[in-house]
Amino acid sequence: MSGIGSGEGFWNPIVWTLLALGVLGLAYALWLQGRRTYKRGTEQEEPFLSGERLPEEGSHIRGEHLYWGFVAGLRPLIETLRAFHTGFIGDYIGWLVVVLGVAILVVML
Amino acid sequence: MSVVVRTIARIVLPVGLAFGAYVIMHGHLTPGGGFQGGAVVASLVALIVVTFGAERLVRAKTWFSVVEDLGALAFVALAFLGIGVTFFRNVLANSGGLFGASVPLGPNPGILNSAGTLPLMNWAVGFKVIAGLGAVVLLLALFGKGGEGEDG
Amino acid sequence: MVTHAPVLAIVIPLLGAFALPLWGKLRRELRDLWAIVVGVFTLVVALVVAVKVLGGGEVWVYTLGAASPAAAVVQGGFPIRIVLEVDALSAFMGVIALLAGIVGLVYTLQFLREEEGKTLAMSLYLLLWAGILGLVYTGDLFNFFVFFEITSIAACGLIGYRTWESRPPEAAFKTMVMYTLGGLLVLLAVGILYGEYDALNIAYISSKVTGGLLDRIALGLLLGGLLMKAGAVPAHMWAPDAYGEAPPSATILLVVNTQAAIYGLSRVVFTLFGGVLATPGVGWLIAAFGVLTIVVAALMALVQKDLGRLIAFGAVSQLGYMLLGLGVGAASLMTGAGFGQVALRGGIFHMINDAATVGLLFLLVGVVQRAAGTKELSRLGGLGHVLKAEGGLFLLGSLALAGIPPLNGFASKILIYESSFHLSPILAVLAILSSILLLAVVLRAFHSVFLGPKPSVLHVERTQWGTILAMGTLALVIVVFGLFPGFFVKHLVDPAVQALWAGRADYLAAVLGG
Amino acid sequence: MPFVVCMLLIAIGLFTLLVRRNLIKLVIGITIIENGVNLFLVSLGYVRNAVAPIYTYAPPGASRMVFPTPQALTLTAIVIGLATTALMLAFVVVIYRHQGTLDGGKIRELKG
Repeated sequence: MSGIGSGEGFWNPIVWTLLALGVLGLAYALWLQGRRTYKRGTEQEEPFLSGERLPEEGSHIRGEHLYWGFVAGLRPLIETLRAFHTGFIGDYIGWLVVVLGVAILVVML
Repeated sequence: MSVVVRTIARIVLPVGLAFGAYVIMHGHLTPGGGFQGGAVVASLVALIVVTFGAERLVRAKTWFSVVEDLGALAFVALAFLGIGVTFFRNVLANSGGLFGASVPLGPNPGILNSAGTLPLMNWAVGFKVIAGLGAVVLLLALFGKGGEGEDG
Repeated sequence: MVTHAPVLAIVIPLLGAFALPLWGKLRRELRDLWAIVVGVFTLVVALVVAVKVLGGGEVWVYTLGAASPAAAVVQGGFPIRIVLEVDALSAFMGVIALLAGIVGLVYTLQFLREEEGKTLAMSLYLLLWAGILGLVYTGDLFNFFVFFEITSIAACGLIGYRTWESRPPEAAFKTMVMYTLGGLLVLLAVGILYGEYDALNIAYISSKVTGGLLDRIALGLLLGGLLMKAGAVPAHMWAPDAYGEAPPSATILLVVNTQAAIYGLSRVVFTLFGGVLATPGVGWLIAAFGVLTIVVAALMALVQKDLGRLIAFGAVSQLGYMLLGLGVGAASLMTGAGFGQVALRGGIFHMINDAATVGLLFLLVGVVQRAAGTKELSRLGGLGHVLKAEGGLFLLGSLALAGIPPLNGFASKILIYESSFHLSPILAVLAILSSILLLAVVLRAFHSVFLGPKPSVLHVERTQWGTILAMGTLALVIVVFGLFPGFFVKHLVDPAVQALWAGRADYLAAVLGG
Repeated sequence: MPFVVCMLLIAIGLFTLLVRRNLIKLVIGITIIENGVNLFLVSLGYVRNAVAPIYTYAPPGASRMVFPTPQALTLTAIVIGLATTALMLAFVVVIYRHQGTLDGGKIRELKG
């Protein structure tokens, strides 16, 4: 009913969900075993960002800065891809012709 | 446009209209039909736009869209006539009454009162094309005041 | 009326589209009522088709204009009339079109404003719906081209009807140029096949096809045109433009329109040229374009600055998964390897999952744009303070898009991963990596839109029941399909897979007899 | 022979699409390709020394008629082509009003 067979794999979301809940419960139980050093009203409640105290008016890392390092690492590839999306209609048509050519070539072989 | 053009246009208009109607009406007998005749009539819209200016026809825009929708609806409704048997079934053909005349074998000049639902569909398509193409010509001529150029 | 269900499923929305402007001229309430009536009738009729074909396992042939709907063949075994032929795959596509069409219609009724050209948008929407249903139900090659063009015209009208803005007409023009070229390629292929076999019926041509030079050219042209419409990189560039700029109420149907092209691709490869030209090379071609689409679109989504375009690239990437499943299936069709069937199951199951997931995200983009007045990620933020339920739905859709268990996206993707691994491990690895990348992408979108300090300018309107109903339905589909994939695979997807994998003979026999 | 002309038309159209930047010329290029394809379709039904496929006007003794189905197909394709051309031209008009240019290289608000 729930699972799907895929040849050799096994996927049953109900089992998975129960397992996930079990693991979460286990983690919670382990967490409860820990020492309780949390105190209200102390410095522990202050928000920090990379070890710096947050400015008064608050601060928000905007979405475009997420994964900055990852994107920076891939920059050559991504810049190539962005340059490839020129937005010029002639290029769109050109790539359609390329796809058509590849398709016909493969079919002919 | 000059007087010469306007006079000629006045003469051409009824002739063109009659020719378009002929092409639509004889669609099931001769080459032609709803689209071709409609295109002939719609070219008269272009003639009016060129000769007398698009402003003369601004108010016709609403009528064009209504007629276009009605033509499409009539076409689908005619196709629905055959739903007792199959969709698009030509139930009127060879049935006697309106457009129900049978065509004799061998060369003959053709019988206008034949072919069942086909002439009616030709008229529906004809009106749709007249209105649709006319609206397109008009809107492209008006260049901005309208803006939408839908066509079926 | 049941005997005429396949044709009614096409004609009712068509009739609705033509009559809707007339009702709109009378009264707006009448127009909305008419749209609801048309939607309900289409739903009923197409459900009849789906139940009979998917449940009964038969191929439903309906001949237009014949003395009886089943009389497709005249003397000499030669079908001359236009035939609608609904096998399990067509019926499955019909179910997707129904789900998306109804949800989008409900959303449109509430969401669009009168001054935004609501009448025109609804009319074009119904026309597009009719076109998609026709495209998946037809059994005639030339009609396939006609419905291809009807969907193109309606889709581009929908994308670009907001002529008072600068970007939608540009997107619509570019899409229209591409669609027209693709349509012409299809028409040329149809002409070649007609010249060779003097027929337009898919089943008849398929029974005669020899695999000669002209057949090969025709297959190449069909592949080119349909891959373009299916959004395969590098001919995908119209897709982010179109999805990003179309009104959010219509994007869900545009996505289904693209999936209909993938349906056409599978019909061409598996049925039309099934026993002859569906070589591993063709399968590899489709699979390679699929993987390229997945990777490039996911990378491009990472750097988008506009929420609509970001989700649009995510949607294109999902199309790549379907192409990958289809390609792996086609590559193993001639060898008969068992994993091909699994791949098809994954690819076809992914279609309905993708329609729900991407559809939900696009509907939410509309809500966000209405609330914040912009789609630019740099100017969005903190909407979670106000739009709590929408934020939750966005997170749900995002996770399903990225294929996180136990949601529906994972259920279909795991089938694709496992089967493509058998064909070539590289395909599977690239697909899995891109899925992780997509998770990063959609979480970034969620972060930028819903988290952060509360924005100062916000136009939150009262909750509209229609939009909530539409989005809730899709969310329900995502969760239910995710939790009980076995049931849906067995009853919805497997008949469609069998129709492709082993159903060619049945498809031919349904028209030609014997 | 007509097939050579069709392919030539299609090639000219494609060349136009790839080389020209003006949007109107793009539409013209598409129309040329369309005409090539339509010519191809209609020439499929041509039969040498045959009469026009009008049942009632066929002269006595004529044994062969031109195949009418491709003509119907071509007509449908022409109608569809007309609709797409009109729609594209309408979009061109709107784009020109917004961006003040017809140069495809400059109409690139959607990129990246």
